[in-house]
Amino acid sequence: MSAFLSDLFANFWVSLAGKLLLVALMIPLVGMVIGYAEMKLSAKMQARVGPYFAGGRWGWAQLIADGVKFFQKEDLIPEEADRPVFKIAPVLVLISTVALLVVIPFGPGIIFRDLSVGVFYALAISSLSTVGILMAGWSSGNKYSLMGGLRAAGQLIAYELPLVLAVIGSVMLAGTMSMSGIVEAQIEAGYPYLIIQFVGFGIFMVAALAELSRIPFDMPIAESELVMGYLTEYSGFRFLFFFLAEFANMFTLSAIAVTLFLGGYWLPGIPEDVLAYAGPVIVLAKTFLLVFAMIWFRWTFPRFREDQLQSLAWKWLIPLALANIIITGAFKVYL
Amino acid sequence: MTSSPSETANGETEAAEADADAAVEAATPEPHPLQEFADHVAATVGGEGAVVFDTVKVEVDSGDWVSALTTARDEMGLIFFSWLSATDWSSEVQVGDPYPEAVEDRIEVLATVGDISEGRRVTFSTTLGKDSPSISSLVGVYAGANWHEREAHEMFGIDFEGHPNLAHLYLPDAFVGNPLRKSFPLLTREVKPWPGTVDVEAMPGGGDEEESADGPSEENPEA
Amino acid sequence: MAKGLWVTIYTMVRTIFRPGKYLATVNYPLVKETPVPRARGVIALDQEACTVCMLCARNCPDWCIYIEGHKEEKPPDKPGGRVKVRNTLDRFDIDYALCMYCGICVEVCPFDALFWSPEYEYSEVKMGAMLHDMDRLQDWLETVPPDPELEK
Amino acid sequence: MVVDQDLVRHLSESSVSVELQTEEMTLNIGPQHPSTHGVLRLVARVDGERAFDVQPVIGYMHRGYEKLSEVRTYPQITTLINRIDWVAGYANEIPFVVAAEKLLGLEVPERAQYIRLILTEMARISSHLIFMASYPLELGAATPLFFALRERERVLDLLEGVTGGRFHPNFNRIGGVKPAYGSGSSTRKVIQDLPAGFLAATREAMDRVLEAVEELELLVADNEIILARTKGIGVLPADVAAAYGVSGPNLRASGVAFDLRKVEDYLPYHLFDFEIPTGENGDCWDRWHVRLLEIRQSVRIVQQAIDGIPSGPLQAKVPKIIKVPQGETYVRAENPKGEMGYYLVSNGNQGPYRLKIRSASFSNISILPWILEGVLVPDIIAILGSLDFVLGDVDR
Repeated sequence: MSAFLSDLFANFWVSLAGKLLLVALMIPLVGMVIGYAEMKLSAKMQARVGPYFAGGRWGWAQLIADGVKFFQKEDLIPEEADRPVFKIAPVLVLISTVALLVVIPFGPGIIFRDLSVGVFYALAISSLSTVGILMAGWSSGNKYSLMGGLRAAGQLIAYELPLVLAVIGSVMLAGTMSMSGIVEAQIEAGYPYLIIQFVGFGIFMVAALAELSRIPFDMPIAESELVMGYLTEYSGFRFLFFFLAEFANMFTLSAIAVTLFLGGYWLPGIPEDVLAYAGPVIVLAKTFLLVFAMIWFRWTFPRFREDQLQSLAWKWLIPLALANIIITGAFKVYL
Repeated sequence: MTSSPSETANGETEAAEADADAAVEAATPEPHPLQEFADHVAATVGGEGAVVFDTVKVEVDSGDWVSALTTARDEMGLIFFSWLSATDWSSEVQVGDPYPEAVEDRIEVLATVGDISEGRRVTFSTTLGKDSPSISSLVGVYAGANWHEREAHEMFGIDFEGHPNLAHLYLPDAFVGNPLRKSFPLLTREVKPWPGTVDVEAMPGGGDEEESADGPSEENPEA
Repeated sequence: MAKGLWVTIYTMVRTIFRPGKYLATVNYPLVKETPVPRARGVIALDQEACTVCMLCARNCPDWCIYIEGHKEEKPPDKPGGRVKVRNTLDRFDIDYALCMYCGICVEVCPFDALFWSPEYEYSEVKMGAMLHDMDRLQDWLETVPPDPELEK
Repeated sequence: MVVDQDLVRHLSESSVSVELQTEEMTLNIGPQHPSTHGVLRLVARVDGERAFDVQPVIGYMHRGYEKLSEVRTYPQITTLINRIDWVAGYANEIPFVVAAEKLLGLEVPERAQYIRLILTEMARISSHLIFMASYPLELGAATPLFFALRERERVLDLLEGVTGGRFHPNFNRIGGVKPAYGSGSSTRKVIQDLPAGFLAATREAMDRVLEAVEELELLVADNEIILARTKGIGVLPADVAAAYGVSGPNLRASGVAFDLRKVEDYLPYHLFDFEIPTGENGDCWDRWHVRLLEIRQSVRIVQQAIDGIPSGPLQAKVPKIIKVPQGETYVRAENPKGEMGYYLVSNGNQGPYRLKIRSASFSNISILPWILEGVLVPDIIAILGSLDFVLGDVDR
């Protein structure tokens, strides 16, 4: 039986289908868990109850109910919209999230695809979502959406650079661009790279928040200024795609940060044979810790102004990231 | 159609009125502490000053309107622009109660300005004719007069000469009429009959006192 | 920034662990707050006390009370006594879609026929259903609370 | 060789423009927009993110209260006017009843004066708490909203306990405060004094308000992003503010220590000890901060008033049907939003002949075309929010 199973999964197409199914299931699942956590935690931070009705206890089914509601809604497309672009944009945003999940190692050997240029791939794909946002803003035929889209474009340019520069430190230390290779290098070194790459980690998290356009960098949405920015004209399941993508993207970007800086599936003191099973749990725990921080920031901070964001990126984060690379290089040479 | 507060036709309220009158007589002081200030303002801007119920009111000629307020701003330190509006004095009233005695038909333009240190304030007033009233704009003196003059323009039909943009402020552009003129009927009270018209009978227990409390005499002639 | 982060996390922790003390909201349809006795929720009518004097309808700023009545002769209590004439209520409607909840009708009522009840859950899907007739208003009478004690 | 002449000409004529040619865009902010607090509409002509001309359009909520007042009796009008600035409904009633009392020459009993004062200050606290709630929200911070609303709820509960209404108390009567329940009654006359436990509950609520204000200070005043968004934004000099009739906390933020509570005598404020907080630069930050400090001063006034509240009647002797004698007067009061006043012309009847309502927000937002010239779109929202207006107070 097990021989049959392993034979079956040795088949390229079967294993591909299985992996696709898993990834496709993981995105809504993760999105819902984080969405629920955000609702509930933000409520507690504000001395509120949060969702409590759907599902009977603690409102656990709130997001399922929301999802059903979104699918029931009419799919509105504005008359002035650029229809094909308008339709593709949410899909593109969601796809970039799905594609990101592929290179995250959840344990020794538990990875959908171990690319040798995993980091490079992850960074390239993560900026795809911003392209989707730009498309959404541009095609909506709404001035608020347009401004939101343009802000997103400005943010993409400003924050893609620190994001890339921030991870270079870890890549230099590990000497590989493979995601699992970086984790293994951290295991070998015996410490997570956070210890020497704390600057890189900080920059990465700030840039990731900007990439996600979450408060304090949610200028593309900025509901008090631009109504809902690029989301203004979206409704129904297309809106749901953006909604899910935001939460799933929080997860994937946090998982990348965990891989690059927090030692991935590794925890000190746990023997390697246990890691094979406990790996996914450790990755999830670390990731949700970072996700919690993102939620925490969101419900505490106001938002920047677009020009302040730009000056933060260009005047502070990029020079800091460059300095970090130089110092890391020096560290690497003299070690 | 007159439709709400109005005097009661019957004489049962006389006692109540007498009460009110007595209270008024007892409490109106003769020499007011603000009278001196009112006279001072009136002398400076050229007009007549009076203190009516703790309000310093200075009447000026409509031709001196802008110059009087400029003087008030520059020489009296009254730099705070509180409000500008008007009163339509009319003997013929479409809604509400008319003035009991005959009044001269006129539009009284009022503007209150004050200082921002001691709390002195003066209400300037001037009189305009009822037909196509027109007066110089105060926008050059107090920038805040802009919106108030637009409001007075649409509500009373006063033309403010020299106003940069005398467009409607509240009402749609196509609106015809000046709602705060006493000749303008109030539609909401025209289209619906007053539910208080129905009358069963004078009450057995309450006597006549309650009847005197009801509203317009025209609609309720029995009361 | 750090102090703000402290405030939110502190609130979160205390709300999670002591919701009874620190929760600011309630699960509305499941848990309800009791309105204060003076709350102006809905007007209740005591049909027995009403003498169709029209005072409330005439004092209403919105004209949202509609009253109709007729005279009714009551046989004398004792044989040979005077025939009593009593005003009987045929219609007493309050249009809550129009009502401003000012309470003037309750205040002017000389016969204690109108009362405020703090009841608030009577929203309707259709605007016309907000017109409560005299029987509905009579039903509200049960919800009228006793008056609160006064501060000395 | 065949040369495409068209292509050559096209290439020779084309040039790379160094100056970026941008197109102006008209952005319609409102009447339905999350941060215009109702139905204010701003027609902003923007070039990218910078607005060079912003014109407010008002009147979507014009209810014509000045006209409606002419067909109503004095007791009926208090119902209307507490809907002008609905976040501080109670405070709107005061100048009106004081104006009528002035014409009638009535002396209001001391206890009624104290009750009016306590409730007015509580209305001020609740109004300022709404500002504390909504302003950070406009800058993107959602959490202060709930902290402020939680305390406002406490204050409103107390207001409701006394008056029966949360937003629209309708509690003032000419000559005092609402005297009795079923006042014409011969059978069941209930005096509407303060409910038992009110003073103790208020004392506790005031302490809680102070705590919440501290929390808000930590959340907002300690945040560098808020400071970056508000310091030096929307600077309003005092002389411009005065010329436009900008009053209240907005004027005080510009450094003018002018408070009608100190100079007018509509309520016995002279009996209490309080300060007038002022700002330094007149920017958005000062407008936020002045209101925060004003909450503390209002709490101080309430605490003193609770300690010193006298006993006695709630209403002066007034006839049952109030006819206000002929005359005219202007009474103004320091409302949470600024100077609120009524110019009352009476013709000796049950209703006024003319009632001019001077509302604070109307003048406060008339400054918008001046102050919003050349600012960025996010700053439009920051400045708009800092002026703290209510559309009911603008349009009346």
